Amino acid sequence: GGEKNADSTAGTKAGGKFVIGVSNTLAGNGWREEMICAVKAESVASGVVSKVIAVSKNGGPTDQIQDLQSLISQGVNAIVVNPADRDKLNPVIEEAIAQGIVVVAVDSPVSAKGAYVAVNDQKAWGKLTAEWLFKQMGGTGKVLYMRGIEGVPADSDRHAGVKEALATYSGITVKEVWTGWDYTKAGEIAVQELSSGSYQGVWTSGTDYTVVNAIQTAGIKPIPVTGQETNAFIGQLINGAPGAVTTNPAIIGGVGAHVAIEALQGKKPNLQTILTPKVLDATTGKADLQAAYDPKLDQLYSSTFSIDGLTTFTRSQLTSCKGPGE
Amino acid sequence: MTAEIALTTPTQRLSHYISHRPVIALLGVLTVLFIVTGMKDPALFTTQGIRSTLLLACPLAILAACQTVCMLTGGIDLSSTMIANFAAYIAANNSGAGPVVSLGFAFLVGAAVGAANGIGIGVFKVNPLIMTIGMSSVLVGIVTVGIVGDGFLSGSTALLPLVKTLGSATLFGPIPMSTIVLAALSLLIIFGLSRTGIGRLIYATGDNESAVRLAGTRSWRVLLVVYTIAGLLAALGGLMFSGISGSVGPDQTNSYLLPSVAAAIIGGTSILGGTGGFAGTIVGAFILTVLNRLLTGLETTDAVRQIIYGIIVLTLAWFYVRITGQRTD
Amino acid sequence: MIAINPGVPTLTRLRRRHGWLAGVIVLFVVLLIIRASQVPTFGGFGLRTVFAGSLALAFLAMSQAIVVISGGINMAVGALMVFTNCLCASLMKDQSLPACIGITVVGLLASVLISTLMGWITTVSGVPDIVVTLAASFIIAGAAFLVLPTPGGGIAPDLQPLLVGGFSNPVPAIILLTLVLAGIWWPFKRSRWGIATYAIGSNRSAAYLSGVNVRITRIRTYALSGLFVGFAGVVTTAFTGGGEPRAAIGSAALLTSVAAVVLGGVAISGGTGGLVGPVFAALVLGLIPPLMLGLGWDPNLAQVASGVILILVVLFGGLLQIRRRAS
Amino acid sequence: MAQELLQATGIAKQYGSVIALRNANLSIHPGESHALLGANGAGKSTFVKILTGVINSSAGQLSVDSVATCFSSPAQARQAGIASVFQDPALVSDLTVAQNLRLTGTPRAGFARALDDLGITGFDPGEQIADISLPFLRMFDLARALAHQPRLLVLDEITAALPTDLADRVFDSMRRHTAAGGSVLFISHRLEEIIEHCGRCTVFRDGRDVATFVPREGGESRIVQSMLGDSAGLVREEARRSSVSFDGVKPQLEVRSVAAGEQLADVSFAVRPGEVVAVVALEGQGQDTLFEGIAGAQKFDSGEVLIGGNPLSASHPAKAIARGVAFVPSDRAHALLPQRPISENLALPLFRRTRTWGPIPQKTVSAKVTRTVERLSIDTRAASQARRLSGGNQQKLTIGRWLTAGFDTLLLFDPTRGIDIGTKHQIYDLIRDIADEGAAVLMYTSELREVNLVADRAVVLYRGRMVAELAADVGDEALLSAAHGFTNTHSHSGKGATS
Ligand SMILES: Nc1ncnc2c1ncn2[C@@H]1O[C@H](COP(=O)(O)OP(=O)(O)OP(=O)(O)O)[C@@H](O)[C@H]1O
Ligand SMILES: Nc1ncnc2c1ncn2[C@@H]1O[C@H](COP(=O)(O)OP(=O)(O)OP(=O)(O)O)[C@@H](O)[C@H]1O
Ligand SMILES: [Mg+2]
Ligand SMILES: [Mg+2]
Repeated sequence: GGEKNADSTAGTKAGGKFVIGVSNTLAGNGWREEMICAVKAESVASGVVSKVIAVSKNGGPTDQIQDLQSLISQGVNAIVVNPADRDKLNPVIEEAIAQGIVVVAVDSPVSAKGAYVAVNDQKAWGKLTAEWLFKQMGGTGKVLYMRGIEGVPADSDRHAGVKEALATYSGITVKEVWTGWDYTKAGEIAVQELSSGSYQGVWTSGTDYTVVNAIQTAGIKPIPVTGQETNAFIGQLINGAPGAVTTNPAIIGGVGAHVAIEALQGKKPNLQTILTPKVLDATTGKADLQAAYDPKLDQLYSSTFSIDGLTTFTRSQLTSCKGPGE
Repeated sequence: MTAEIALTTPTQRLSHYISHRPVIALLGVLTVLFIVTGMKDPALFTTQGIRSTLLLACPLAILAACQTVCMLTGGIDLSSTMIANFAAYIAANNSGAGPVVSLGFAFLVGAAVGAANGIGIGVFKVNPLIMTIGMSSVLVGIVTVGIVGDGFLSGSTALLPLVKTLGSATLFGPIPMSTIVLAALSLLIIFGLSRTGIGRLIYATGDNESAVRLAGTRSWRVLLVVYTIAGLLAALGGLMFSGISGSVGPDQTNSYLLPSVAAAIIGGTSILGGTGGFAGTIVGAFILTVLNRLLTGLETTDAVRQIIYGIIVLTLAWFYVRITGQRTD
Repeated sequence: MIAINPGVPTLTRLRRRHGWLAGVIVLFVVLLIIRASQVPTFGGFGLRTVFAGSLALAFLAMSQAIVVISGGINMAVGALMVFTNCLCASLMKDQSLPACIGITVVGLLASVLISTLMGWITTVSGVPDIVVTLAASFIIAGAAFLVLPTPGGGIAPDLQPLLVGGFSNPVPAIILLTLVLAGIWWPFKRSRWGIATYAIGSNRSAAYLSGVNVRITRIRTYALSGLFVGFAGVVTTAFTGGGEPRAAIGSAALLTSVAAVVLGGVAISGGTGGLVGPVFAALVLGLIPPLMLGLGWDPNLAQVASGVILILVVLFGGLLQIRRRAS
Repeated sequence: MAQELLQATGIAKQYGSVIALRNANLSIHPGESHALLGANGAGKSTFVKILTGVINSSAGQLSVDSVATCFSSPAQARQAGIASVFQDPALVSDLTVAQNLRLTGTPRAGFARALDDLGITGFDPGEQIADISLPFLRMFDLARALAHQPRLLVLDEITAALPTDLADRVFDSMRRHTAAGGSVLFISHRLEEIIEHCGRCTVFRDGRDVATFVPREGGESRIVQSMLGDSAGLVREEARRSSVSFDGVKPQLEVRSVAAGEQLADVSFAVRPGEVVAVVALEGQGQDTLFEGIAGAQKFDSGEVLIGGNPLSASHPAKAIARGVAFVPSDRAHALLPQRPISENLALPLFRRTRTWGPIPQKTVSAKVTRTVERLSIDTRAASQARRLSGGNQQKLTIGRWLTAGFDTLLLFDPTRGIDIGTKHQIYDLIRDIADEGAAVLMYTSELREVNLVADRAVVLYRGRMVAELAADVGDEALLSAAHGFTNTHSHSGKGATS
């Protein structure tokens, strides 16, 4: 009964405008928060969205299945979901699509039929980052390999990339640890590991700047750290900390919203929208880094503010983080 | 005739000796563990190794202090880690306003939540477990709501330089600043528990609340004070923990909840109240920290680490029951 | 002949004995109606969301309630649920329906076994059960990681609807709950074993003087608790179609189980209450987040709500006590 | 002679440092009702618990039909035909009557019949135990025991909480039971009951059986004789009294017609500085309520308490203590800090004021403590934990605590219960010294001898009313009969026989 539902949604009540639901399972994570801000910003910019309902609750697939069900019952027209699992959400997502709801998976892909996907090329992200790091280390040594959350597609895809890089660098050994994408926990683990074992480099899945802090805390001499465009991390690199940023824009949420809105308006967007990451380090990309760094912004901010053709919001719309009618 | 005279066999004498001075036995355990770990991972004996041990034991010991004072009264504080996280966020949010305001707010929040626990437990006789579980659930909600979107905690997450210094800077050689904080705190708590009126009443309340009442003390006042202190300690623990990584997280210390209780139990404080002390708890915290390092060195998974934690806590608790002969059933 | 002083009138007795339960059920119905009014179309889908979504927590509440009734507390229910979930998921991956049903039984047995072991350790060691179960929760959470190192595993697709129902079909979940309550709990409650469980929770020495074997009864209680936890684990597997070894799930679930028990009318001091109350309490707690969403509030406020409810319920009891002492 | 139904020889029981039973011997014929007598703490209940498999003895030999047996649980004893009504109720209050019957596997029909025989109607199996008044609970307990048709029925102070009419029904059922060939072991502090209803009696004293005879022949005096014993040989037994006369002295503690629920009605008396007044009463005549009420541990319904002439409205012990009223409760377990050292136990009241919660003035406090330890000659070998002390030394702590803190009025509830004779006399002297130093002392004692030994006056309670006010030296028999409500003799004041 997809059509019937689509007619009786809160959206149509609000004069032909759409309601977009957002489901996120990492509350309070700076990057994820900005992702949600981007959804709101894009919705405002589009002018056709009446409301954004964001459910941001710490948890795993179980919790997310319930959040998605609640959003469906709530009668949203589209759902932008950052999935906690590649497959476990499929039944509920497919149920949503059957009810005529547009579903866009951002940041991580889902394998559900008919779901749109807007992601950074996570496999490439992992590969590029690892290759940069291993090269810095001269192809030998031990890497502290700080992954995100077990089972989350973004993490497993990056792992696939890292494994490819490892295959070519036989001299590298890694110690795998899990950070849950929690900056603080990552910092603490790093202090433990770096002060007990001897490492020549640290690969982080985004929990970057606390690891650089940890290196100071542990009182060891600096070693290269890789991460993403976290404002504080960029600052550290500019100030001479060895390491590199590999772009992983949080505004991918905005891209997801863009795709969702196009689909709702009947323009047929591609099922897959994939961004290719690029590596910036203090030597090759100093200018870009300086351009991206903004000491006034919060240290957790992910410093990419627009993607040509995929986002239409302004920087202020993003940083204000207000959805339509808020 | 008294139990003392009845102590005939060496084992009895030993167990009696230990049951009165668990700290000494624990220090033995710690030393052995330290040496074993060091042989596995010589870096431990370096300045770096000792320093990191001190550094990582500090927040655990402080959170364990919070459990110790509560457990001595026969209670427990399962909201301590959420208080810690909350306070850390408050401090970070207000870091712009300078140390006094920022820390002031953080400790105020800690004390307020603690006092709420104390009133519930002391005045309304709410079971400590329930009270603090409920409180922790409330705090989880408040903190999450606060940090998502433009919530009231969504402000700066930058850490106060002072906190960062206390949490991670070095005083000299292998001694980090945090050790000084811990040392000062330990002296305060140990003195407070053994040499002040409230300390006596804390033990007495845990041992026999009706005796305290019949002796003319309004025991709810004792509990109010205890849980307020616990709140303050939790807040401090949260700040020190943030100091290590120079950041704050909504559930940063949650993985420390069970270990903090474990440290107190290992340290010989009875969860039924009346016996134990902070000296043992500190050693307990160090034992867990060194153990953690040993397991890290052994490249074990979190899984194995947790299992070993559990087994050790259970064994020691059982051991204490055996030597003190205080079964509960 | 002298007659016993006219005892409590039947109505009063009914109110005292079942009043709270009735209250919780009414609360649930009211919330359900409110929720229904919030959304455009509330049919089978909405109902299924409520029942299947809270099913695991309902079973967990039962497992906690039985231990609390016997005068104890079980801090390991959450971890044990995660363990059973992971065990089932890892064994069920790519298995046929019959095999999966067999594995379900294995999962239940494992849970019962572990829980019984905890009970045994508690009684022989004399260590307070809160400490034993707390320590056990570390161990079990670790074991969960060992049986299922990364989230995943699976379950026979046709077993899922049998346990938790397909979308828009709340019936199986309701049937499963009723079956367990009617098939296991009600007979047990009426049996001598059940009465003994209440007795040791109410007054251990009186129970002992009446010839109750306290140790065996406590161990038996943990065994039953384990069985209910097992159901929670199995249901979780069916609901997500896999397993997830995150310890955080366990600790969160533990808090909810205690909240549900207290809200369900089981005195934390033991000896009173039942399992139906906690079940409905779990459903109520499960309803709060979507309600908040419907009101346009942050669903995370549900955490605050359940915490406050938990405290208020117990605090209310405390007030009554003080009142009684005063009079 | 006929084969004994039950034969107990050399039964002993030790609880840690407390010796509950030293060497108890008892034999019960088939078809007799046998009384077991003894002062509080003589070991009666302990003996019963061993007999019925609740606890196992440290030493001794039990045989039923001259077959050596040893019960490991009450259920086992019940199967062997020994059913008992314990001193503390064994009905689970959260359960219904029916459920309690299920626990003991008692046939409901048999229970109903037993109740019917006891002449009690209108019982409802669905009733919750918590809703049933104590007297009827005792009857239910009895009916449950009878329903098992035991060969030996053990009744531990069942009549203590019963009004006469119900008590009579108990005796009727005892008679029926013995007539049917069963035996009864009957424990009570009410001598007239025993004389009237028991064929033989055995008297315990300090954990030993001291005499077995026919109560009707022996009579009250013989019973009292052997209960009290002549411990004259052990320690000098000179009575100490206040030398000064109290005429015209303003009372320090004055109780004006206080009442509380069923327990207490219209009790008035006064205690003057330097005076020791003893409250004499059988078990459960309201004395506990009286003491706890004065001490602020519970509230009176009506009446008032005056301290030094000013009314004291004590809603919390702190209020009373602040007015210099110190209370030593009956049960040590309520006052002791079992896991804490002697010093902390003795110093506890010093920290009741929040203003004293700061650093402890070590010197002064330890000086006070040491003084108390010396004055009471407390055994400090086991100083590290109070629970390791002997019962006597534990009792010294609960009294000594107030010597450390200071007081003007001292309430002692059975201060010598279950303590050895030597310590008892130390405590007598202490009480007298305290009084001579000007404090007013009100003490309840279950040992009549003590009245004459330490008190100046005696106040007798019976069924919650004050039935007599006697001089301390009227003699044990007079006191005992007054305590049993026979107030026609020796009654000085007009207060007598109001009930
Ligand atoms: N569980 C226990 N632990 C330690 N001491 C105990 C325990 N039970 C009894 N006692 C002590 O054993 C002694 C005998 O107790 P018991 O109850 O048998 O006396 P009783 O003759 O029944 O007294 P009453 O007439 O007051 O009932 C008392 O000194 C009592 O304090
Ligand atoms: N001599 C007295 N006459 C009448 N009332 C008194 C007297 N001494 C104390 N009180 C009252 O008794 C109560 C307890 O007094 P106390 O001095 O013990 O204070 P506390 O409550 O024990 O300690 P703090 O008030 O310092 O916390 C107070 O209400 C006090 O006003
Ligand atoms: Mg007795
Ligand atoms: Mg005051």
